[in-house]
Amino acid sequence: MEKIEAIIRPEKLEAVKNALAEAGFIGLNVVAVTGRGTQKGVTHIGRTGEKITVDMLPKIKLELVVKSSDKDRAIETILGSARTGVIGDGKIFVSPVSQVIKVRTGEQGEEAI
Amino acid sequence: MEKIEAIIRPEKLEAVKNALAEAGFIGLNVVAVTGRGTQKGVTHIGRTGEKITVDMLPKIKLELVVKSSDKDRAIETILGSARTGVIGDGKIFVSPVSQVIKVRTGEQGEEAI
Amino acid sequence: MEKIEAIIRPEKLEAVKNALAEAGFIGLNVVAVTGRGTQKGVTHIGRTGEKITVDMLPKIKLELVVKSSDKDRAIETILGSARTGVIGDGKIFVSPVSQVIKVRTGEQGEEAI
Amino acid sequence: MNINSGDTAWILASAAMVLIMTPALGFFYGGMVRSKNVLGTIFQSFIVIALISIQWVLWGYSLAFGPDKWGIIGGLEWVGLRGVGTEPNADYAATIPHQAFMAFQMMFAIITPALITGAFAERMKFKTFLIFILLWATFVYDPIAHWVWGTGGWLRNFGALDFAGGTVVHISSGVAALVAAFVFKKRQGFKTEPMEPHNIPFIVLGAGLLWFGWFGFNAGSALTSGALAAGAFVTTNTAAAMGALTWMTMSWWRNGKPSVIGAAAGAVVGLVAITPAAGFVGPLQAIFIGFGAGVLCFLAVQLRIKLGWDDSLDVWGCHGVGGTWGAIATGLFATTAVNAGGADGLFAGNPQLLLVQFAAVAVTWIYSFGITFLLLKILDRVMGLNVENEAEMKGLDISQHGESAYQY
Amino acid sequence: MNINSGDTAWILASAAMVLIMTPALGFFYGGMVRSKNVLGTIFQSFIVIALISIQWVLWGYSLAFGPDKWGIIGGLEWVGLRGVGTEPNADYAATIPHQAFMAFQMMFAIITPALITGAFAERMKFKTFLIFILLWATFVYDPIAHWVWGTGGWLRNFGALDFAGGTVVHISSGVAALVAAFVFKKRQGFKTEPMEPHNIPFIVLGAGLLWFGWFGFNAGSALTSGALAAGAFVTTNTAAAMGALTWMTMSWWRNGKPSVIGAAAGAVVGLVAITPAAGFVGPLQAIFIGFGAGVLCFLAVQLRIKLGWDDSLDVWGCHGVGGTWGAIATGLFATTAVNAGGADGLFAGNPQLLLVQFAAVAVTWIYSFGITFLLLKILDRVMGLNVENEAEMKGLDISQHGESAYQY
Amino acid sequence: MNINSGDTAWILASAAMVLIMTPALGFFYGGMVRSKNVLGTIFQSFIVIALISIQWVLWGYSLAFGPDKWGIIGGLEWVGLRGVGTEPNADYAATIPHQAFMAFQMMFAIITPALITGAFAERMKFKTFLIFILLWATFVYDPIAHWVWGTGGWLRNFGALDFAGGTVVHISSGVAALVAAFVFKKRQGFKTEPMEPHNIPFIVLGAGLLWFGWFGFNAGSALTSGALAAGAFVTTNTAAAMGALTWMTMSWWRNGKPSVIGAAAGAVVGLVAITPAAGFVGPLQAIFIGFGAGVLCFLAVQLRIKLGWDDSLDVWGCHGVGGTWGAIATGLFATTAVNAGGADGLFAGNPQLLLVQFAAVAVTWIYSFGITFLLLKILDRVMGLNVENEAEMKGLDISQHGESAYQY
Ligand SMILES: Nc1ncnc2c1ncn2[C@@H]1O[C@H](COP(=O)(O)OP(=O)(O)O)[C@@H](O)[C@H]1O
Ligand SMILES: Nc1ncnc2c1ncn2[C@@H]1O[C@H](COP(=O)(O)OP(=O)(O)O)[C@@H](O)[C@H]1O
Ligand SMILES: Nc1ncnc2c1ncn2[C@@H]1O[C@H](COP(=O)(O)OP(=O)(O)O)[C@@H](O)[C@H]1O
Repeated sequence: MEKIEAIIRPEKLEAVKNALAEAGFIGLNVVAVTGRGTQKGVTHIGRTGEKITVDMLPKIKLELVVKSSDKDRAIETILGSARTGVIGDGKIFVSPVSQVIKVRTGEQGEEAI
Repeated sequence: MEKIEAIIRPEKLEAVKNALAEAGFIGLNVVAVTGRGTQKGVTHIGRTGEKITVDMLPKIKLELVVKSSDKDRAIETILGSARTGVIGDGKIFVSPVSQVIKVRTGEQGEEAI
Repeated sequence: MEKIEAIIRPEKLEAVKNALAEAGFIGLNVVAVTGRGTQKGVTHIGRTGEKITVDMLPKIKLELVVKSSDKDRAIETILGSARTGVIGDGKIFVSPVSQVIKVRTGEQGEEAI
Repeated sequence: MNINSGDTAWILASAAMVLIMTPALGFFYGGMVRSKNVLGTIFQSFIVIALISIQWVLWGYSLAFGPDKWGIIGGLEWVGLRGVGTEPNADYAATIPHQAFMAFQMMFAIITPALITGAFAERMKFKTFLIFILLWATFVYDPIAHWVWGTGGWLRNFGALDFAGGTVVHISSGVAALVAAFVFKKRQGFKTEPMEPHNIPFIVLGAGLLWFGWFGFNAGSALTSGALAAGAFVTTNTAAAMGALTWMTMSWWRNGKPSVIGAAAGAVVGLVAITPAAGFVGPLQAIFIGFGAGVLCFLAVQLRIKLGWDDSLDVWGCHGVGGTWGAIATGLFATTAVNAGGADGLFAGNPQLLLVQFAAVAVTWIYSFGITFLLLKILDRVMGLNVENEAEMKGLDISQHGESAYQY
Repeated sequence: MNINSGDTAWILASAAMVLIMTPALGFFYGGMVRSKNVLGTIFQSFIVIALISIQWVLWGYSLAFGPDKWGIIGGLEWVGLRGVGTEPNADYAATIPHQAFMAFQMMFAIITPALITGAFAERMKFKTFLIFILLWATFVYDPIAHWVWGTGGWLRNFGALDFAGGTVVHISSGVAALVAAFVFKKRQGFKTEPMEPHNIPFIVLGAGLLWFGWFGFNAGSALTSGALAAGAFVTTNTAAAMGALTWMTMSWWRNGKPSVIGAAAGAVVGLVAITPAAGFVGPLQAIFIGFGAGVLCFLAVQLRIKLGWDDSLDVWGCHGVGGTWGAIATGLFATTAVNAGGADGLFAGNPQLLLVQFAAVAVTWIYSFGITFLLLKILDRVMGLNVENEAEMKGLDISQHGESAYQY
Repeated sequence: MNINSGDTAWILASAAMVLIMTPALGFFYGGMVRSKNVLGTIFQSFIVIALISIQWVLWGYSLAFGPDKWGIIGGLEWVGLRGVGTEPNADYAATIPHQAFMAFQMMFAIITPALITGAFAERMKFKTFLIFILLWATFVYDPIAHWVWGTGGWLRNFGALDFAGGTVVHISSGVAALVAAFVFKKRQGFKTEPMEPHNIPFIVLGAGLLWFGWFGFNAGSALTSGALAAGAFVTTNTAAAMGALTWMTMSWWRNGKPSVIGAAAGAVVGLVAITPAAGFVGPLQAIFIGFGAGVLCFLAVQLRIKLGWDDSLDVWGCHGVGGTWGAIATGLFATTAVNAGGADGLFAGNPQLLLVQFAAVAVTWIYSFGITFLLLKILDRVMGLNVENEAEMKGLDISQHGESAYQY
């Protein structure tokens, strides 16, 4: 099983979530993060007028664990719905998961996803 | 060493934390996430009366890194304290960790946990 | 490729972020977490006077994915800028990442980091 | 009878100031609850304004201040404000339009039931709540207001002093809160889970606006704009200040740190305690009354916790105990040197008044306790008081109103 | 002419109370927008206070209340407040300093354009906004105020009744809001993305302070402190209460839960509707007016959504429709039994007044619609109305002001 | 002497309005600090209300307004308000109860030390704070108030004009703030870490309520309800408006965007600057005074930063500089055409007054600077001013009060 972590634009969350649901990926988690990348940040003006460049931008991290066989389809789905083509679109990271357990039933493995 | 990520109900956080502490697992992190699963969401009523079904519910993600030999005990502890038997109890994901370092001392490996 | 997760003190975030940038590590994510460790918590006084010991303290989790060859340098950079020597300095966890994709371009692998 | 423009200006301004106290109370209470219940809590105050405004116009004012029947209730002659015009009514206030007096009194009728909402915060069914408030206003507030303030009211004739509502407002609601603490199911997790205030700045905002509005409450109760109003203004402020300092000090001594919430609560209990006495005592007595309120109410809250009562936001400890102390302190400190229209208390050589005050307190306690108990028990049977467990867990905001207070 | 100290006290207090309504409106609106736009929204109210305060002193007051020219506009004789001193002006208010009357009227001139800001919330360019407000105040508000309230104003001479601004304040701004909904580009994601209120307690705070301030608005419009003020105070409160209960009930019946935002909005529309009638009707009529406002405005909002107009915060549905209903209700319910200086309406046997009110409403609709349309179209061409897409996405707070409301 | 009900109504309402300014200040300041210090900041304002209310009743009022001793201080004859009854005191206000005057003045005595709290925000030990405020009120505020306003006070006899507290309130506190910036250790991370406001809506809320309350402050200082009050009302509003527009424009020009915080601060400095002049000038002069305040205070803040002083929330730049400008502007613009009881300034042909005003400003600067310096140095030695580093890092809320403002 694989964990897919996708860093996306906050404004794309609805689209990605819906696309994933259509593709059959219901289970997922969302975390609000702030991220730094090639995209430049936002400039705030401080109380006393100084410019404060915030190099971090609000992003959404989507986490979902999928069967290894579903991995590529899930990635395709995310890419298809999250891309705008402008800097700041984000990244997808995939890493192995050795065990999955459903708390309610204690089921393990792919059943539990 | 293994990383255990447990998605649990927010109202179970105290119980799980205490159970883990009793079982000797002190170190851990908590992140507020919102999650989607088989559990259906909450219905909000918008300002102008439209129903807004929020398919995401607030959940807690607990992260702890443990020695591989402690893994099963930690999982048991979480299962024992987080389960209600009702849909929405959450998931546990286990994944490998290759290296752990304690920032304060620079210690590495199982010592550092 | 490796994922480095560093739990650090919130007040060290600026320093660590800047040190990483200087060392060439621009891309990263930041999540606000609360953590428990050997450090004792804060005591609140409740509305009606009861003492509430909060065993969780606010921490920052920094996540960055780096080329395997850069891993040690990144860890050194974090250790160098996050350490205070006092309990509560945090931990660094390293885990394997099997795949990285840049959403904007679809590039894969080390290119995509 | 001539309308005096200065008196009218002061009473209208006072009525507006008392109106703002009820939303202020909503924030005072709303800051104290968990964030999932903040709307439910603020709204219980807000909607009471609407509900009682209509009740008062339709029948409440008539029951409370209408032509007396046997000393215990006003008649229905003034239902729908029939005959309540802009000519002054000399029985109540000879220099202002009758409707100005009515409106000023309305604000008291509004805030009193709103005070109770702190007792069952975070758990009451909204539908039952609406009915309860209507019944309580009609069967508890209106009669007591009549007894104490209505022309011909028996406690008034009996000689009980209550300048701005120690018995009518604070004891009646504080005791009702105690009953609620007994009759309602406790909140899930009471005494085992932390239920800390989610927004303390809101508590301070509420306290600040309450302090502001209380000048209308107490100094407005002079019903004229002159010496009496000025005196009541000063005692009000002084007792509030002393209450805040006292509670802050108590919390410092007991818990090691001076509490912000404590000081806010202390100001409120100082205001509560001075309410019945405001126009009958001087500033130095007010210091003592504020001090007593700070000490007694602080201890009452501790006691309440020890006894395990779930009076969610300590309405009894603040209003019940503070109002009782204030009514008795009026019997101790009142002096005709301050207000010739009042009476002398114990320290001015008249122990009689103290007894009268005790009696008035006792009567208010018993009546409010009994009727509130009855009303709540009946409503529990008929409609249910507590929300379902699931709804309580989700919070009142979503479960009762379908709304969520904050989206960041 | 003698200054009456009581009348002056009431008008000054009222002016201060009306002033606080504009920041209150900022919170009422600011709570309704998404958190990235809260500063932009609150600020549009706040800065209007500053802008119009200066405009009014320099030329606005003169245009609205200065010596009449042909019934349609005040002359420039009072520019810079020349000749507007502290002596009473008997044409407007014989017992208070002329400057007190001017200041009281200023607060109306301030809040009216601020009301419109809800219509284009979350998307207007700040620079264009400033110009728009100045032009609108000068070319829409000042003339209409002159017609209805100025000595010699043609609608006033025509016999139209508007106690505290149903046409002048609410219809003029509500209709301007409708025009804005037509002329502005819709917000990105309108009808497809949720755009829910980010802080409902702020909405209630705003509504509470608006209710408080409205006593100054309506009861202050008596311009004396006596019977008329007291009567207006009571009708104001009653209509607000009934509006809140009605909208809450409508939302309960339609959506299954009693809405907190709905009750807050309901109070506001009750206040809007009673505004033109406050000094001409009694409390029971006020109940009916508040009820009508709750029903009609609730339905207007539903209609607006169905028609897909992006009036961001429903200014038209609340102020346009509520003000129209109030003006017409004045024609129905007004009675000289309440106010000998007013007129009898339909139910007091005078259908004539109703026609006059209809005419006044129609004229205000047409004039505000036309001029607002012109102004917005020109400004759109010259400076642009909507912020860029990117700026809208980031939110007004950062894009227009470089500030971010919350840092936790 | 007869009490005038209208005058009394206005002064009581004004006193209540000034009271609300101090919690408002708490929000204005509290919004500007980081979220870990919001309670500590709001509370420093809130508890000052309590502390000074008691100090004023016990000895403060007597020192400030009691029977004069050698022109420099009031005697102890009025300690505990002995002899301060409800009969008017013609020396101060012949038509209102003496206690009403006392209460109105109390509100000034409260807000003045509260203003200073912005200077050492985010770092002062609470215990030392309480002592400091008591000492400062007694040794700085009370004497200066006596000099300027007390019967027989030497600055008053000297001919200095200060309508509502330019020297007494704003210079005294603004200069004390400067001293604090020098004596306190700087905040950790000052100039290296961002310390941005955590809740800008709170800043606007505070500014809105301050604006509202300032009508009581300035127009109430007429001590009667008539021409003078109306005039002061208008100048107050006008200067506030112009201050807001000016600061907003300055920030726009310097930083590329119109700042919301800037407009809020601008309104406040406009109010500060008009305070001494409010009853002596007309509306057009008020525009100029507000404009000057906006420009000068904006520049003062820039200067303060360049010089690296840690006046946390710019109390000196706003109140010290604004108050100084206002006092001098009074010497420029005052005219007996507006207020026969005042004096003519430079532009009315009397350069003398300007010199007097300069002298009064200098005296106030020197006295406040010197005594505040002494007090702070002694307290630093005896109790310590700054909290420990660790406590500062955790924030005042937890370290000083054991409470945490928000739980979501
Ligand atoms: N090496 C990395 N490790 C973790 N997160 C990263 C990394 N690089 C980028 N990110 C995340 O991806 C987001 C978008 O990256 P950015 O470089 O701005 O856009 P793009 O991928 O389109 O060039 C960043 O804000 C950050 O949250
Ligand atoms: N495939 C998944 N990947 C990541 N998180 C998941 C996944 N499936 C479920 N979750 C998380 O677990 C929570 C509970 O899952 P749910 O299906 O509602 O309950 P249950 O496990 O009792 O059937 C979800 O809200 C979500 O946070
Ligand atoms: N086993 C663990 N798994 C996950 N996070 C941990 C673990 N141990 C510690 N942490 C995180 O590291 C933080 C610092 O740890 P702590 O033990 O207090 O300090 P130190 O490492 O200096 O002894 C904790 O607050 C927690 O967030």
